[in-house]
Amino acid sequence: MTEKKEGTKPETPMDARIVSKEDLIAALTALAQDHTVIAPVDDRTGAVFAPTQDAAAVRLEYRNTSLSPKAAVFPQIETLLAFQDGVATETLPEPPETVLFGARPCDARALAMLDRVFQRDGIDDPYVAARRDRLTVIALACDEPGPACFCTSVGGAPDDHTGADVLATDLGEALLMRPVTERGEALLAALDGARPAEAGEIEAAQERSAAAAEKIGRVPVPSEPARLLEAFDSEIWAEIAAGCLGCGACTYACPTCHCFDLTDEHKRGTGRRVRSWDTCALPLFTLHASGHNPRPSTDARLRQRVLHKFAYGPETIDEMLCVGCGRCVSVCPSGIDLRRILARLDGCIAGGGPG
Amino acid sequence: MTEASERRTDAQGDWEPRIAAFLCNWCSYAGADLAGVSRIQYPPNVRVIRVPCSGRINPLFLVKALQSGMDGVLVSGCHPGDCHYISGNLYARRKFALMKSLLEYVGIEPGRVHFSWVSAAEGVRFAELLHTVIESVRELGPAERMVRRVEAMP
Amino acid sequence: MSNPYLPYPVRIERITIENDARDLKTFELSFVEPDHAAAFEHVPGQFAELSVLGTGECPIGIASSPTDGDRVSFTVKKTGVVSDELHRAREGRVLGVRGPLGNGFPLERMRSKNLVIVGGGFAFTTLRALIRYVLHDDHRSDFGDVTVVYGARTPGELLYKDELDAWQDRDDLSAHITIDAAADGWEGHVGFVPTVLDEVAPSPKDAILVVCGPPAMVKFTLPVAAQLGFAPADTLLSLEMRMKCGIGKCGRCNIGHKYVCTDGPVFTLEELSALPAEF
Amino acid sequence: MTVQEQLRHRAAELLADGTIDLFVGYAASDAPLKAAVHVARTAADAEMLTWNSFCAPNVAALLPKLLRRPDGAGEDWAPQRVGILAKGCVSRSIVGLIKAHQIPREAVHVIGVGCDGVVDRHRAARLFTPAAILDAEPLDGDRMLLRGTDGAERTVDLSEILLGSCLDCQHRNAVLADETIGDPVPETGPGPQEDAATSFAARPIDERWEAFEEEISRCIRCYACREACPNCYCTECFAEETEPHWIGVTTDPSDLMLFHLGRAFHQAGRCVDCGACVAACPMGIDLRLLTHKVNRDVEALFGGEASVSLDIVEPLLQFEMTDDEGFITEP
Repeated sequence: MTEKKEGTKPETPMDARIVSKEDLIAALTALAQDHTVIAPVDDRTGAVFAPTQDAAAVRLEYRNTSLSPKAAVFPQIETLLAFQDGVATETLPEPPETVLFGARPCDARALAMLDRVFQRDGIDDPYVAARRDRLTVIALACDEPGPACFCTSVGGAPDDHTGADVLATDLGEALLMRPVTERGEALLAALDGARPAEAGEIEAAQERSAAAAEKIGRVPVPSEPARLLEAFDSEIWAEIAAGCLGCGACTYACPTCHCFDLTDEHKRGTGRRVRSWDTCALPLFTLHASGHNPRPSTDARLRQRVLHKFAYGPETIDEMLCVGCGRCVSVCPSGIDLRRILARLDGCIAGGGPG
Repeated sequence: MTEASERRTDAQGDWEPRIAAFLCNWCSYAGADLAGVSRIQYPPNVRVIRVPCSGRINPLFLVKALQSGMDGVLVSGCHPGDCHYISGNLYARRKFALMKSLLEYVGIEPGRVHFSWVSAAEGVRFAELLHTVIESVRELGPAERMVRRVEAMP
Repeated sequence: MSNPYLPYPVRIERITIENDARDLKTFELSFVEPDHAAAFEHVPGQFAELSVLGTGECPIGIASSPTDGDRVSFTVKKTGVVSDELHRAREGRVLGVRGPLGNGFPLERMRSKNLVIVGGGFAFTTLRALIRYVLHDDHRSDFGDVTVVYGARTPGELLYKDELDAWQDRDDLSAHITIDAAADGWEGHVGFVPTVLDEVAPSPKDAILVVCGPPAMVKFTLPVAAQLGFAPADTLLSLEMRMKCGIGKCGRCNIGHKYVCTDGPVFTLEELSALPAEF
Repeated sequence: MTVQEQLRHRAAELLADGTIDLFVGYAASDAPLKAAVHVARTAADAEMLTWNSFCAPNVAALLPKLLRRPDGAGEDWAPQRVGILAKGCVSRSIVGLIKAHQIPREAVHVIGVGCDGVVDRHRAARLFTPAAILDAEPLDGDRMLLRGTDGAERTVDLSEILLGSCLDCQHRNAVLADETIGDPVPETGPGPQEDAATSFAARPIDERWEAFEEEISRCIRCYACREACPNCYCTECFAEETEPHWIGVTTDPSDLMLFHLGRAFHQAGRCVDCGACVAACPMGIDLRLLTHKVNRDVEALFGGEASVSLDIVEPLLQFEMTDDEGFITEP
């Protein structure tokens, strides 16, 4: 992952390129020869990130996918260890060089957050790292935000390039592609048909993103995350979580949720240790063998999810673990809306402490 | 614990079906026993799981057996009216009818999943039933559907 | 960098049944690769993920002291899938150990202090590691007076009975062993741990209090400790949480922004009172 | 007064006069095509209650959690009194929960309401793919105006975007109610849509298997379908049991199928076809493909519908000596 960190942001106006949509499709097709290309393609839920060979099927105009592309680095299921006759061996992934094309800036930013989560405290998760090291992210700036978007309230923007190697903006007939890292620069340099962008085109891209930002609703986000703990014992959690059914849809859809389970499987001397996504929304997550559960109610579990993002994230990785993609709002079967929760918390704290 | 099973073969290396048979203690298991002590020949392809009553059989046992790589499943209990617990098999009959239909609906070959009634006195019927079941599974070949494919996982 | 998910292979050298109910066993393990013994450099109070390959892992406090040599011991209660399988294991079987994990007891802070060690039930394991460490000839002179209060429901449920007997005979340790209700042949204390602690009334002066036990015991011990004058900053607790990774990634053992697996399991009462009461 | 006004008024009254401690219904959502499950405890909360064609969740799913006797509750423990807004399917779920002894009849005060069906947001979203729906505005005459993120506007008939179960619904009014609001809506026969289970069953077996595998492989194991279902009140689900370990944790299709076959089968004779699982699924899986089939079989083999009356014993809790034997293998 060293290459990633050393990558600097080149002076964008110098290096920005214009690629026609036709050339883009050709370029993705060429990339797919020796790369895995993960891109948004049509799905009954709108669009979904999937490995694709067919560059023509890639959607530029999609809204947020039902699931984030986090699986590119942190798949729902992966084998960590293989067992044979009582001996464990590591099964580190050796993925091909992979291009994640078309991630929205919020999703790209989430990948940067996951980097920090999985490299915390000097303990590097080698499985996530192996995928991340071989991943090039081409983010696609937003011009039409979705109905649940609130990235601008949590430090993001429709043209944020955090976590991306290249930031692309759809200009209609063509895309403006700006390198963000050396890896991105190298990818662009090899792009057939690209020409240097003109100042007017860069301006046009900025205008589009600015217009998109205008459309995104603002949500009050805690400026002093530590103060959220003042509301820890508040009764508002019971009210907020009253309709919560206790499923894990929000956490699995979330681009920054990263909790996991480790489970063994075996049959006649061979077996494996599997890592799978897990969710703080289910009671089993924290249930002790003794029967004691430190988070015995949906109130406590929903509180954990919200505070993990907005109070604990700033302590552990120095930023809120939310990119404002709005997926949790979109997928929640009982209509729980994180934006309303934040507004509620804001009122609670502003109103002189726990309500 | 439930990878695709290695395929059972006979001495010639030909595939032989493996059947999980859930038999109630009072009738069908006794029927199988009778077949044994009467020296009635039946093929060795079956793994018998004795249960107290066909009513004890959670229909998911069948699905689980298929997932674990069994090529076919047989459930057998007392004839209707003869249940040791009066009505266990009658409740079970409703459940089995639904599960059988559901499995076929989703595409599990009907010849893999069998339900029948065998009494303690029906050693011959048990042996014949097994022949029927094994032949119907043999015709279908090794199970593929529903079998867990760990090797297919990343 | 080594893979933090890959356990060291260890062999079961000795299994000791610890209690009458036979659901507590101590497993003494040797490292299959000698290098690993050196790499497994631990302090009392740390824990490890103990693996039965193919069945799973569970976090268990290390019951042996680093002064015990190259072998490492774990006392495990039979409570779930993994511990059931462990209890079925025989000597000679190879298991996996991942660790050491967690912070362990703050030995630097504890040095030259008097120690009051309070434990209950089968949570006594890491306290035993601490006591063995402190009593070791190389370390005993580093610490002041050592008082131990340890209780279990019945005499048969007390862990490490031979050691408890030996401690009673030492003059550099004051051990108070108690059971919940009177039992035939028992001549020691009868009563709950907090009550006995109150009776023993160790001085808080220059002392560190270490508490580890079931939630109810901890709950009733802390007021007694406060009454005796132990400051929250000098009161250490070792916590238990459901864990999976043990390295601060899997996200289930947090109390507020602290992870019990990496920031703990040992916390001062002062630290804990600054965190949400969610444990 | 509109139905919504009556609802707010009655809920507030019931809360005020102490008939109930809380009222379970729906509130407006900021997200398009959705309503929020809403629990009102005060008159102010009751003012937020809403009733429209986005009220897809089956709010009866909350009842077992609200009314379950807590561990260690004493002799004098009494459940709180819960008011609930019940469209036809919700009222059937309440009947089912009462019969399964999951909730006491006297603890619920049911306000019945006639229902014209609720929107399937996935179905609606497909009309705008790959753009998303920004907002929706109900129009007169069972029509709705949808606006997309791409600026497109589209007026649709409700029947184009309703849940499949609503199209087939035969109990649009509450089957159990302490009072009703609004006028009863006419009960309709089988809906305009082709019976999904029958058409699926008509496909060749290999095709069915492929379609089933493809459908189920979408599952991410979030258990939204389970949690959204009033019938899934078990405190420990077979999906998470470790002894025996029914299902591996993976997304291997067989693990997913085992869960979904088990879930559908556990609904046998109990599913009221409310569509809440379909509405809940973030991946748009057509879960009704399974439950509807089981419902059809129960109906055909044993007769009757689940939970339409407190007096009828659920079909899987009874038997006839003459039950169908057509599936039995004869040697």
